[in-house]
Amino acid sequence: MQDFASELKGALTQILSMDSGFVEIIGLSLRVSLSATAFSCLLGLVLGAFLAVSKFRGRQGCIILLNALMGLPPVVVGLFVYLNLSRAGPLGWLGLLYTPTAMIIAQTILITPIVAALSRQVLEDLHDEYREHFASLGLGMPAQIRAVLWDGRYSLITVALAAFGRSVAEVGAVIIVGGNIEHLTRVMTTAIALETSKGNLSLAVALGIVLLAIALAVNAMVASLRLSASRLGYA
Amino acid sequence: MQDFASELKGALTQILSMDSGFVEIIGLSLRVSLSATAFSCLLGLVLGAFLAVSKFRGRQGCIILLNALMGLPPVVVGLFVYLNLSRAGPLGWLGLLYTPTAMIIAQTILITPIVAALSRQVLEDLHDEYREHFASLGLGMPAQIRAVLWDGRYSLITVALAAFGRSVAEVGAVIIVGGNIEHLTRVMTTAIALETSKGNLSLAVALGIVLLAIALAVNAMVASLRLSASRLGYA
Amino acid sequence: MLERTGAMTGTVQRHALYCRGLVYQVGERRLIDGIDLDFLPFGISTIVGYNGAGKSLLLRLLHGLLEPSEGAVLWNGKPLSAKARHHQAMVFQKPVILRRTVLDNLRFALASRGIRDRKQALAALERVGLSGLESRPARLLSGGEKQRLALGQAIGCNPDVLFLDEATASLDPASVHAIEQIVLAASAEGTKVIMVTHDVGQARRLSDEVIFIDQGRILEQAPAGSFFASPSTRHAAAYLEGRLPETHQHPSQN
Amino acid sequence: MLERTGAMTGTVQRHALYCRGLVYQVGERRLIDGIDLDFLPFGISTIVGYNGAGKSLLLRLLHGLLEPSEGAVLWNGKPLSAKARHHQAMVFQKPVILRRTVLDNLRFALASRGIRDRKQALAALERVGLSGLESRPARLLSGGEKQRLALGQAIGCNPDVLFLDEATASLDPASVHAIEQIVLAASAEGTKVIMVTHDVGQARRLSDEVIFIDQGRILEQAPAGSFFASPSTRHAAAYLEGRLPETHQHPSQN
Amino acid sequence: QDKSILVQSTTSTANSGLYDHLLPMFTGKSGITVNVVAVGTGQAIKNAQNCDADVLLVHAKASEEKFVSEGYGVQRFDLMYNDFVIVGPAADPAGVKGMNDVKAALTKLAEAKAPFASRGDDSGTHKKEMSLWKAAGIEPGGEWYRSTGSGMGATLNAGVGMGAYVMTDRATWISFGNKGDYEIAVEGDEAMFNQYGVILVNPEKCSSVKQAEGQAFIDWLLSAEGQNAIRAYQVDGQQLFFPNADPGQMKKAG
Ligand SMILES: Nc1ncnc2c1ncn2[C@@H]1O[C@H](COP(=O)(O)OP(=O)(O)OP(=O)(O)O)[C@@H](O)[C@H]1O
Ligand SMILES: Nc1ncnc2c1ncn2[C@@H]1O[C@H](COP(=O)(O)OP(=O)(O)OP(=O)(O)O)[C@@H](O)[C@H]1O
Ligand SMILES: [Mg+2]
Ligand SMILES: [Mg+2]
Repeated sequence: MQDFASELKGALTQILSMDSGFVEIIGLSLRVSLSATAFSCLLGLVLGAFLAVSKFRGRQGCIILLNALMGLPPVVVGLFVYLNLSRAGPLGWLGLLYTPTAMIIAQTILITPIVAALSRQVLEDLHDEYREHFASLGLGMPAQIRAVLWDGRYSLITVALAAFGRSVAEVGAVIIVGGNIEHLTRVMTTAIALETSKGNLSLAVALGIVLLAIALAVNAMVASLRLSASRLGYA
Repeated sequence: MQDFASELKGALTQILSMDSGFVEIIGLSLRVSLSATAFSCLLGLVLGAFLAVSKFRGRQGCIILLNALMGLPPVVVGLFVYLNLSRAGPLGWLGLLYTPTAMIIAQTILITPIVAALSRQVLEDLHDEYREHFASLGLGMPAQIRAVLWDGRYSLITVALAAFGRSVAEVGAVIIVGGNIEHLTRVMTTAIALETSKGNLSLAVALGIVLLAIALAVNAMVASLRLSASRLGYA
Repeated sequence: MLERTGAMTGTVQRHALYCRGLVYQVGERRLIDGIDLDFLPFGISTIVGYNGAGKSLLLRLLHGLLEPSEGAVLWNGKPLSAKARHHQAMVFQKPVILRRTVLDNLRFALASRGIRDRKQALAALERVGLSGLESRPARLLSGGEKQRLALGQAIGCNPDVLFLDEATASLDPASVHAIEQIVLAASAEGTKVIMVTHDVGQARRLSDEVIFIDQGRILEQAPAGSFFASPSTRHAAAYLEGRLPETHQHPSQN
Repeated sequence: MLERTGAMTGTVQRHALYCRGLVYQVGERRLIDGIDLDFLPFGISTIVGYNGAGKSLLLRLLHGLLEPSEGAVLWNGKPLSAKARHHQAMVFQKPVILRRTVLDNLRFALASRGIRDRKQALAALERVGLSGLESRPARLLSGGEKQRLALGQAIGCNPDVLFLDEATASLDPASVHAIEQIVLAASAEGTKVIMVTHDVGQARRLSDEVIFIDQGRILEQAPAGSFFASPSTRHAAAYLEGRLPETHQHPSQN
Repeated sequence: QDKSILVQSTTSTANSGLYDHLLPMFTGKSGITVNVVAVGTGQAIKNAQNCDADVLLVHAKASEEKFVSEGYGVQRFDLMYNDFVIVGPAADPAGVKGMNDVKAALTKLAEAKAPFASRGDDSGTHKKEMSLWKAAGIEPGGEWYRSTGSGMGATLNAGVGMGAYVMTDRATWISFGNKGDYEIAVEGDEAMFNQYGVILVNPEKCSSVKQAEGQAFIDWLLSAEGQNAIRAYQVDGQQLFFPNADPGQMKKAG
């Protein structure tokens, strides 16, 4: 391990004397993960809020399904998207396989249930507090959804960060639909997988550390935005 | 895709006429994921609750770090554990590499930050409500932690389910420290990865569907326990 | 005070609110235990009774927030609906405050009635004495300020029926007086008021009729004058005198 | 009522509670604006004032729940601490109720004082008239029942100092009376009571001294007798008469 | 602008770094970008069958010929070869070091029950290994024989981690970074020859195939220039691949 530590240091310095290829990989990682996070929040938050405020037969079943879908294996999602986007598949004519778009699609599918299930829980707790007020005002579903999303926004940040973490760390789906093609669809995690299979373990771990640093930077930015954003009216 | 559908059906029936090897794989998957979930809840819930109820310099930093650690790449965790448990590593003498124990260790490391970060958010929202009461009672940290964990238990179930989902769907870490060795460390996700690399895509997807069914069963069981457990005193 | 309403007999039907065989049951317990009530179509009806008698539950049932286990509430001859609630408003015993500013809370409530005019919201704040606090985070208000906010929301909606659940419980004496004036004014303008209070003085000052509820049952419904002069049940008499009925579990006096 | 405390002059020092130069500032606003107070070491001190005057904030500061921006609170000559709070108890204006049964809520509070005896918890419930509701989910209690639960917790702790923030605001008249008796009894047994109320009658009935607070400042501190007979400030007089001071923003009377 | 082709290939070729060496030369000459997807042999063939490739470059001759005979590929060309070796820990517990008769070595390994990590993934390498066991008359299985169900690199990592012998292609081994104390134990048997082939995906089956560009890439690989480029690729001073395109093949295709 001592050896390894010095090796790791070497790998890190090597990485950090960034060549453009490496910057490209980081950029693509962020682009894919942030896009997937954004899309899954768009879908997942509305779905989660809907389940939080609504009452209908089968709601409990939906919640169980959603919670179970948090266990969607990335490889399976990757295969599912692959089979659809493949030239032989129904959407093959779009020519999206092995593009960043395909990676974003796969990750969005993977992460949306996570956002929906977690935000459902957070917003249901909030809605329990608001329920009677909303009922008294005779608010419709859309108004209620908008209200809990807005009032729960600070708690939902953690949900979004969980989704981002899942997507930025994920390799199974993006490697299948992206193909880990250099200069085109290679992201941090697929690069880590590649170096691992080459036996360059210290380089792989070093890349992992860089990935974590990126995740840390994103999280710190979100936290500072959250702090500096006027919390006026929220307490 | 039509082809694929019939192929898939074939694969599913093939799987469901379970041979003992397949049952073994399912059993190990559940054993590893449930153990990792249990350990990470043990650690993560206490850590999350501590951060939720405490105030200290650097707390914000800890929270940011924890949120970022939700983006820990499984492959990197796998490598880290591998390097420690490998024959050449400091803990090599334990002989744990390529055992289910190693897989549980790796997944616990992977999932604990998720449990901690999500439960921190849930419990902080709860503690905001209780803060003054606790302060007035002059409660110490351990008593506060116990109290919010107990009172937040129903919301924390969703957190635990998210952790379970992550662990049961995860392949990057377990394949490195487990080695996907037949009859020893092969779990559902590594089997899926294997079939994928063999080009047996329909079999891989079929296995994924079975995995989801298992996740669904676990979630449904938790939900029914939750419902049938007396919710007395909780509202 | 009944003469106030003489001018508006034409609108009587519009506010007709009554319930029949109302039961609200949780598990084995019948918290509301078979209530038939016809409210005066105008003026102020006050519901009084011991803690836990079922006053708040009854208000919720009348407003349609709870589904009765048995029986029905009818307003203008029709069962309650979300749409009916657009013509009613309620101030809860424990006000629900959104994580927004005071003004945003009020505008949120008014928006549900299609009132989007900022000026109207400001006027409602003014009426309940919250001018100057518009931009405060509403959840940091003092208890009394929160209650005023809830009142402002309800009154700002210009409801046909106004439910008040101990709406002045944490107000200072001057504010209690001011709010009572507002309620009287609203009532005079045709709003049907159904309120709960533990302030016997307030009940005397405002009520047109009084309803005494005990253990989920109506024991007495009478014009205010006769109720306060000579309640017809032993229980109501005890309540007015601040005595505990012997049949009840209540604080021991040691 | 001061004579009640004659027997306990020996314990005077034990309860000595005072503050100096107390300021609580949020942003630009000095919500508590330089308060010096020496509390009678015994008996019941009542704090009155308009909504938003700063009564609840002052209680929180005195109990040590808030860190003052300036100044200090001293109890027995020492600054407040979590340990000091083990000898005090507070009933909040809006009770905090855990997601547990009534009994578990009470036992949770008593456990913080090392009281783990189930019987003592049941006795406290009995005192506040909640016998029979032990196993109910506490958050489903009625408003008044919740307030009793909070009272039961506080009184069950046998505190040296008891802070009550409008503790009887949503109780029925009989319960108000019963709770007042309990508070008087506790005070007679040596508990220092510092309470906030908007019920002028209650303040009259219970207080040994009255403190009038307005816009974060103490305008008057006087023995109850003289305060109610002839308040020395114009503001306090207006308050007692239920009038709004002209300088304040308060509900317009239309 | 979109002059790019997609090559489905095996991880071993990609991991060896061969493409990083070859592709810039080809792209510089032809202006065609080559995108390489490196996956398991089975997956590569499957992906190509799904038309998600223009060119297939793998090392599993039987599967490749089936691919062509089923009409998915136009024609298969021998491209290059390297050889397989068996690597093991320096301590050599099975005592096979230096052997060049692979059948004898495998027999010895099986007798010693020395840990052996097999890819077990139906890849070209795995199929080769199975055929060697068969030739040696051994049915491998039991505690010592560990089927990792993973790619070459992962299986090497696993072997090094648990001290097991591994059969690997030389190219992957030479460029492998996590060798630990491992050394080549068995090499040099003709039976361990590893032939790579290249196939253009059939445009008649897959209209998306970029026939001209794909053919240009294959032509270049098979040309003297391409073959020399393959020969020139070295890691640690060792040549990894040995070009063996048959010049006659081209004419057959033409
Ligand atoms: N959802 C519920 N489940 C079980 N019991 C309930 C529920 N809601 C209310 N109760 C009980 O029903 C009784 C009546 O409650 P309600 O809130 O109507 O009382 P109230 O007359 O308004 O009393 P208060 O004067 O204290 O506000 C109380 O004993 C209360 O504990
Ligand atoms: N954390 C806070 N941030 C900003 N303003 C606050 C905060 N807490 C209280 N206030 C304001 O300080 C003032 C005093 O509040 P406090 O709760 O002490 O009033 P009070 O005298 O108890 O009134 P009430 O009789 O209505 O309970 C109020 O105007 C309130 O809005
Ligand atoms: Mg009530
Ligand atoms: Mg207050």
